[in-house]
Amino acid sequence: MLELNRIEAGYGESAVLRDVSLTIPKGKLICLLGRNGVGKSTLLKTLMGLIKANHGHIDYQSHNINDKSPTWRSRKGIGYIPQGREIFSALTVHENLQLGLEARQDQKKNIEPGHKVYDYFPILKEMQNRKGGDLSGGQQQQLAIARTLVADPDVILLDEPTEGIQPNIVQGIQDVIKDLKQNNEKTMLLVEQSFDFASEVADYFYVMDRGRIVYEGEKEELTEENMRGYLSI
Amino acid sequence: MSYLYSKKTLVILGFVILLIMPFVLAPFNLNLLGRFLAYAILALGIGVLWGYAGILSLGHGIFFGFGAYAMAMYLTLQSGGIPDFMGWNGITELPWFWAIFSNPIVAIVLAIAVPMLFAGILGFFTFRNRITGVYFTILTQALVIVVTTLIISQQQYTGGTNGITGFDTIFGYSLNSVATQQMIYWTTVVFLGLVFLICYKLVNSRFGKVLIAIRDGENRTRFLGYNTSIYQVIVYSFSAGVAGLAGMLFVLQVGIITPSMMGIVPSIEMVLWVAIGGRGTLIGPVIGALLTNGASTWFSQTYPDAWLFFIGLVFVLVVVFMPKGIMGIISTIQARRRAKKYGKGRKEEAKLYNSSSI
Amino acid sequence: MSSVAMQIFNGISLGSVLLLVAMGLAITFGLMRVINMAHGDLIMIGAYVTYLMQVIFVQYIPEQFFDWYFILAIPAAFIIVAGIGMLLEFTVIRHLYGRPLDSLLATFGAGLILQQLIRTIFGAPNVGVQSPSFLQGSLEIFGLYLPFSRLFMIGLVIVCLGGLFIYLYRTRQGRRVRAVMQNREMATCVGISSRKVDSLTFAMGAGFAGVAGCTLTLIGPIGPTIGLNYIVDAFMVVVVGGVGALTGTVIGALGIGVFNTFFEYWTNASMGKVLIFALIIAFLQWRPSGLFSMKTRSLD
Amino acid sequence: MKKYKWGIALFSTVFILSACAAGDEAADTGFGEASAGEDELSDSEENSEEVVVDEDSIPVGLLHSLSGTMAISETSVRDAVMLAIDEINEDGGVLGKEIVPIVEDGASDEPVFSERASKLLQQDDVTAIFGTWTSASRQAVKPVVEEHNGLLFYPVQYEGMESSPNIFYNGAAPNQQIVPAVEWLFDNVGDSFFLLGSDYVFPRTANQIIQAQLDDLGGEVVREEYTPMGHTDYNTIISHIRDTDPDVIFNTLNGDSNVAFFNQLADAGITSDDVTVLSVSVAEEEIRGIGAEVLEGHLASWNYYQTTDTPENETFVSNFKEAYGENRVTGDPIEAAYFMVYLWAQAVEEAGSTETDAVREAAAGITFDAPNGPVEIDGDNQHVYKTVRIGEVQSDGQFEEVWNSGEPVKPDPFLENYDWAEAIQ
Repeated sequence: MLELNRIEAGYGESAVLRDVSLTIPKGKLICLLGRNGVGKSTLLKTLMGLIKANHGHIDYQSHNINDKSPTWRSRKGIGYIPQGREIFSALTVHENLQLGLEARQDQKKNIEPGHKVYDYFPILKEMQNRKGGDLSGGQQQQLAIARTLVADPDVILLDEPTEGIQPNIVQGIQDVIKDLKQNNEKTMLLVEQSFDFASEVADYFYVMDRGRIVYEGEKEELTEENMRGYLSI
Repeated sequence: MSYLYSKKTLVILGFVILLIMPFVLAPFNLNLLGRFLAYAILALGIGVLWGYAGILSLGHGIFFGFGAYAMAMYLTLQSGGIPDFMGWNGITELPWFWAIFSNPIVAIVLAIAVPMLFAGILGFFTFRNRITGVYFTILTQALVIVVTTLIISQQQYTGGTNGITGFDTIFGYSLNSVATQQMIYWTTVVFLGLVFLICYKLVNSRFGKVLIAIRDGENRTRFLGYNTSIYQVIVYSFSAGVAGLAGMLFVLQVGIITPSMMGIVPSIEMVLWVAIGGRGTLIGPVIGALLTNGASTWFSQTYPDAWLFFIGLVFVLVVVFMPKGIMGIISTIQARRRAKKYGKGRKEEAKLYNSSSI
Repeated sequence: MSSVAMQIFNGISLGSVLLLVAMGLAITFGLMRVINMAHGDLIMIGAYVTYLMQVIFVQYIPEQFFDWYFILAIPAAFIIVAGIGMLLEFTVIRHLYGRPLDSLLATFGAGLILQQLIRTIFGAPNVGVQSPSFLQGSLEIFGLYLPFSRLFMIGLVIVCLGGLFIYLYRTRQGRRVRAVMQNREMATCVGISSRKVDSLTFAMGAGFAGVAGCTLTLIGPIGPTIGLNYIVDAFMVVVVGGVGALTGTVIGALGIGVFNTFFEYWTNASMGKVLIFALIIAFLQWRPSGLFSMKTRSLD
Repeated sequence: MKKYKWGIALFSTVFILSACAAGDEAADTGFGEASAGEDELSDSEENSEEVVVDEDSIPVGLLHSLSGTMAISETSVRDAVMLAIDEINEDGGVLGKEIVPIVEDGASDEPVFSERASKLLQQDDVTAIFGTWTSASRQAVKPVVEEHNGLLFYPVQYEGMESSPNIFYNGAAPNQQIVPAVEWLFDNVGDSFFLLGSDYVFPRTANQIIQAQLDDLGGEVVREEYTPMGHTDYNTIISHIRDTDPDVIFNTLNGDSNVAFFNQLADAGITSDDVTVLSVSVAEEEIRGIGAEVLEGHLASWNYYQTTDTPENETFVSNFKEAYGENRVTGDPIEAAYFMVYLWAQAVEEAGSTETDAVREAAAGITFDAPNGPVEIDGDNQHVYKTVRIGEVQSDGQFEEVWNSGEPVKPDPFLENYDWAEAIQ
């Protein structure tokens, strides 16, 4: 569904990603693993179009999308949940969710009160009229996920959704990801540090180091033993 | 053969051409060129401040004006008596801040020192408070309003909107004689050369490198342990002093200074000369000042209406599409030729040349 | 006592003029980080639209409807100038996001072109606009004379602010604007077209310049270069108020208006001007980012 | 390897130099060719380089701001000069030669004025310059005409206190505009004056004169206010006017500020019935920008109005409108610019030469029936005898004369004949 072919990308003159190829088949959950600063977030940004690829090509539903803007990509069904909970902190929770609808192709204008995201994250309904910035870190992450989900994307790019979040919320978020995979057959690319969770949900996985894919394999190959050289477990 | 084209040779050649101009041009045209050269000195000061330190001042008109007024005051007192506008305004005795300008040495020193001091003090507070970028630029505009309004409203001391004019002698020589004008012209050329040399030394020194570092990343430079505000104050003050010098030379050749030459619009135009010539270089401001003013004199006489459209368009195009100005175009052409000649690998080097510092 | 009250009114009325002039700038400079030196010239065009509307009415519309020209001129000025703003954004500004100082210089050039354009069409001399009859004269109340035109301006400012507030906080488009201004990258990632938002927002700022130009015909001269009379003042208002904060702009405008009026009352107009600008310079030393500052990446 | 860059740098230098020298070349190549038969009157793009001068023609310079802030006022004045030149040429020119105008743009910038004046005198060898408007631009040109012994004809009323052997002042001196107006107001309106002006030389000097004169008459100045150029908020001034309740506001604001002042005065509900405003810088042209309805009933002091009732004026107004359009208006500086060309032409005829000293000598005592009535050059100070007229603005934007001095008043730029003016001289 989404395919990277020999991508080179980075900030300004310096290339962060070198010769990265990666495939995300429809309906699968792909995990991207690697230590901090090896280029995982850059890869997601390149997929989203926030960073232009210098070489190589990105195909989405078999069409080259190298030159498409993030706006175009999100409207065509690529949902992006960035690291660091980049919600619109001066806007209310409700407004944040409404903004999620911008990417919908069916022009839906409002989120009905019984929307599924409220089942996932009931707290957001309670806090509807609060400023996004007033929420706790975990709640902001929930909001960021919910904002992407209301757009009903075909592919979801998740960048370390459980990083630095209180444990009780981490569980909730992981449940949502599992639910999306099992009951909704969403296509997902998940960047994870947590080996345990990755091995639980991933269909296929890639490991990055210094801007390159250094290991990839089926779920079964995702063992502590294999990963020892690449991850700090 | 190639040594002929080395930049030093060409700068010196240009300089020599300027020096022999009095033998080529008619007095009127020489005077015009001399005036542009005074502008070129001013542009050099702005070029260093903006192109190298990244500080955009839209208030250089007042420093230019300070220098011009200082020289004009000296010239007026040379002609003897108290200035006539003081007479009409009921002032019969020369105020002390006028009297000191009757000494030419004092006048010349003050013409440069006052702008430097003024910019130094203002810069000290402003940069220490981390007012940089756009805020600084807007603040300099407020400064222009304050100074010009004051000069206009204190006309008993300043001549108001009429400014100061009507001088006939300098150091006892008739100011309008051809010989004196030639001397003034040569003085201007020599000062242009000197200022160019000083700026060259400055931007290629360690000090200059720190300035560029500040321009490209102020916070980063500060974290490296540099007291960035001191650097900014010094370069701002230097640039103001250069403007004062330019103003002084300007008034000698034009014979008049009024507050309207120090206002918002002239101050912006000065910056645009630098933008057109090419910021981040030293040749650029000189060429920009000469070319813009030359073209302005030539075309605005012939086609006053079309000229404004044209110059407006040039400003837009240069700023938007050619941020490095004329010098940028030249380096691009060079880079292309080099790339053609040596293949792709030289592209990186060409980029480096773009930021070469003269 | 009554003279103090009168000066307070004068201050507020000057403040409302400043606010009208600065509101568009607060949008383009405050929200988009574009220093639009052509803002003054957009104001000038707004004034000429009003003049044109008057000419049309004098020629084609029965005399008893004459006063309506002004009512119609306000939306007309908004729309036409917004259109010009959009064009300016498309041709020039679009290339300058993230280069605020360059945007200043380029828009100065664009302003020159606009001035010359108007001069070519309407000629260099000032043109005259007659105030509609319902805005002539003044309201006498407790011994104070409050000119209808000034009351109208204060009212118009309130309406404009209200409109802007509703637009930003109660409409889908306004929500997009706020999202883009807050986090451009993320906004594009949720599917907002930042191009479209930039274009519309700039047009909006220009439109308010048009409205300001329209009302300025009530108080000042209308000529190709009037923009210069207002542009620096407008920048001061935005900077003092704090970039990106509309509340700050309102307080900044009223503050400058009232202080300026009192300074002028106590000294004279020239000294008043010197004092207010000196005060602004001093104030910025104390609060470099203005009264209210939004936590955003700063302009430098 | 950077030869390219430096080559272009060199090229640019050469370009500038050639730009500087362009004037010379054009003058050389143009010499000796036949003169152009008819000049385009209103052609603002008159190209000085294309003007052809030979033995059968007399070059004169026209130096006004055709661009910048002053273009508003100065283009009309330029038009009037061109009209006069055209008329004289149709009547056979001067000394049997055709007058060839060389138009230069002062660009509302004083250094440009001085530079252009140098160019006209040094390169084009003009015998006289008609031009300038503001005192600043006149003073910028003054040293130039004095140095090269040229002649400047200046068309605008000004603050006086000046007399250069190389300038002919055709506008009113203070005693031909301000002094009689104060006297008339004191006699007919009231004795308390509010002085309001723009913050520059003319208003400040004028107000000193008024102050001294009122001291002598026994009148009173209740307040003196100056506003910076481009000032647009007059509410505080209007508050002062209410507080001081004067009989007369003597208004020396310049062009643009008048619009704001009169509009806001009208909005404040103060009409000409409450307080009379007498202006000395508001002519027919300015009324169009301010709006006749807010000015109606207020006064002005000038030497000429479009409605001035002389046969010469009838012809002048109709010729002016014919040349430039039915909607154009004349006014005092426009009229002065028109008749000063005739004064110069007569002086040249009288002298039999265009040589400056001869023309200056011959000019003394020259008279002409100008649209405003008879005028005469005063040989003592090179100003002009003119009739003083006070007019009231009508609803159609024209003036109705309410008083005139009856005969041309002798110019007295230094107010030497007024005892009360001692301190100012």
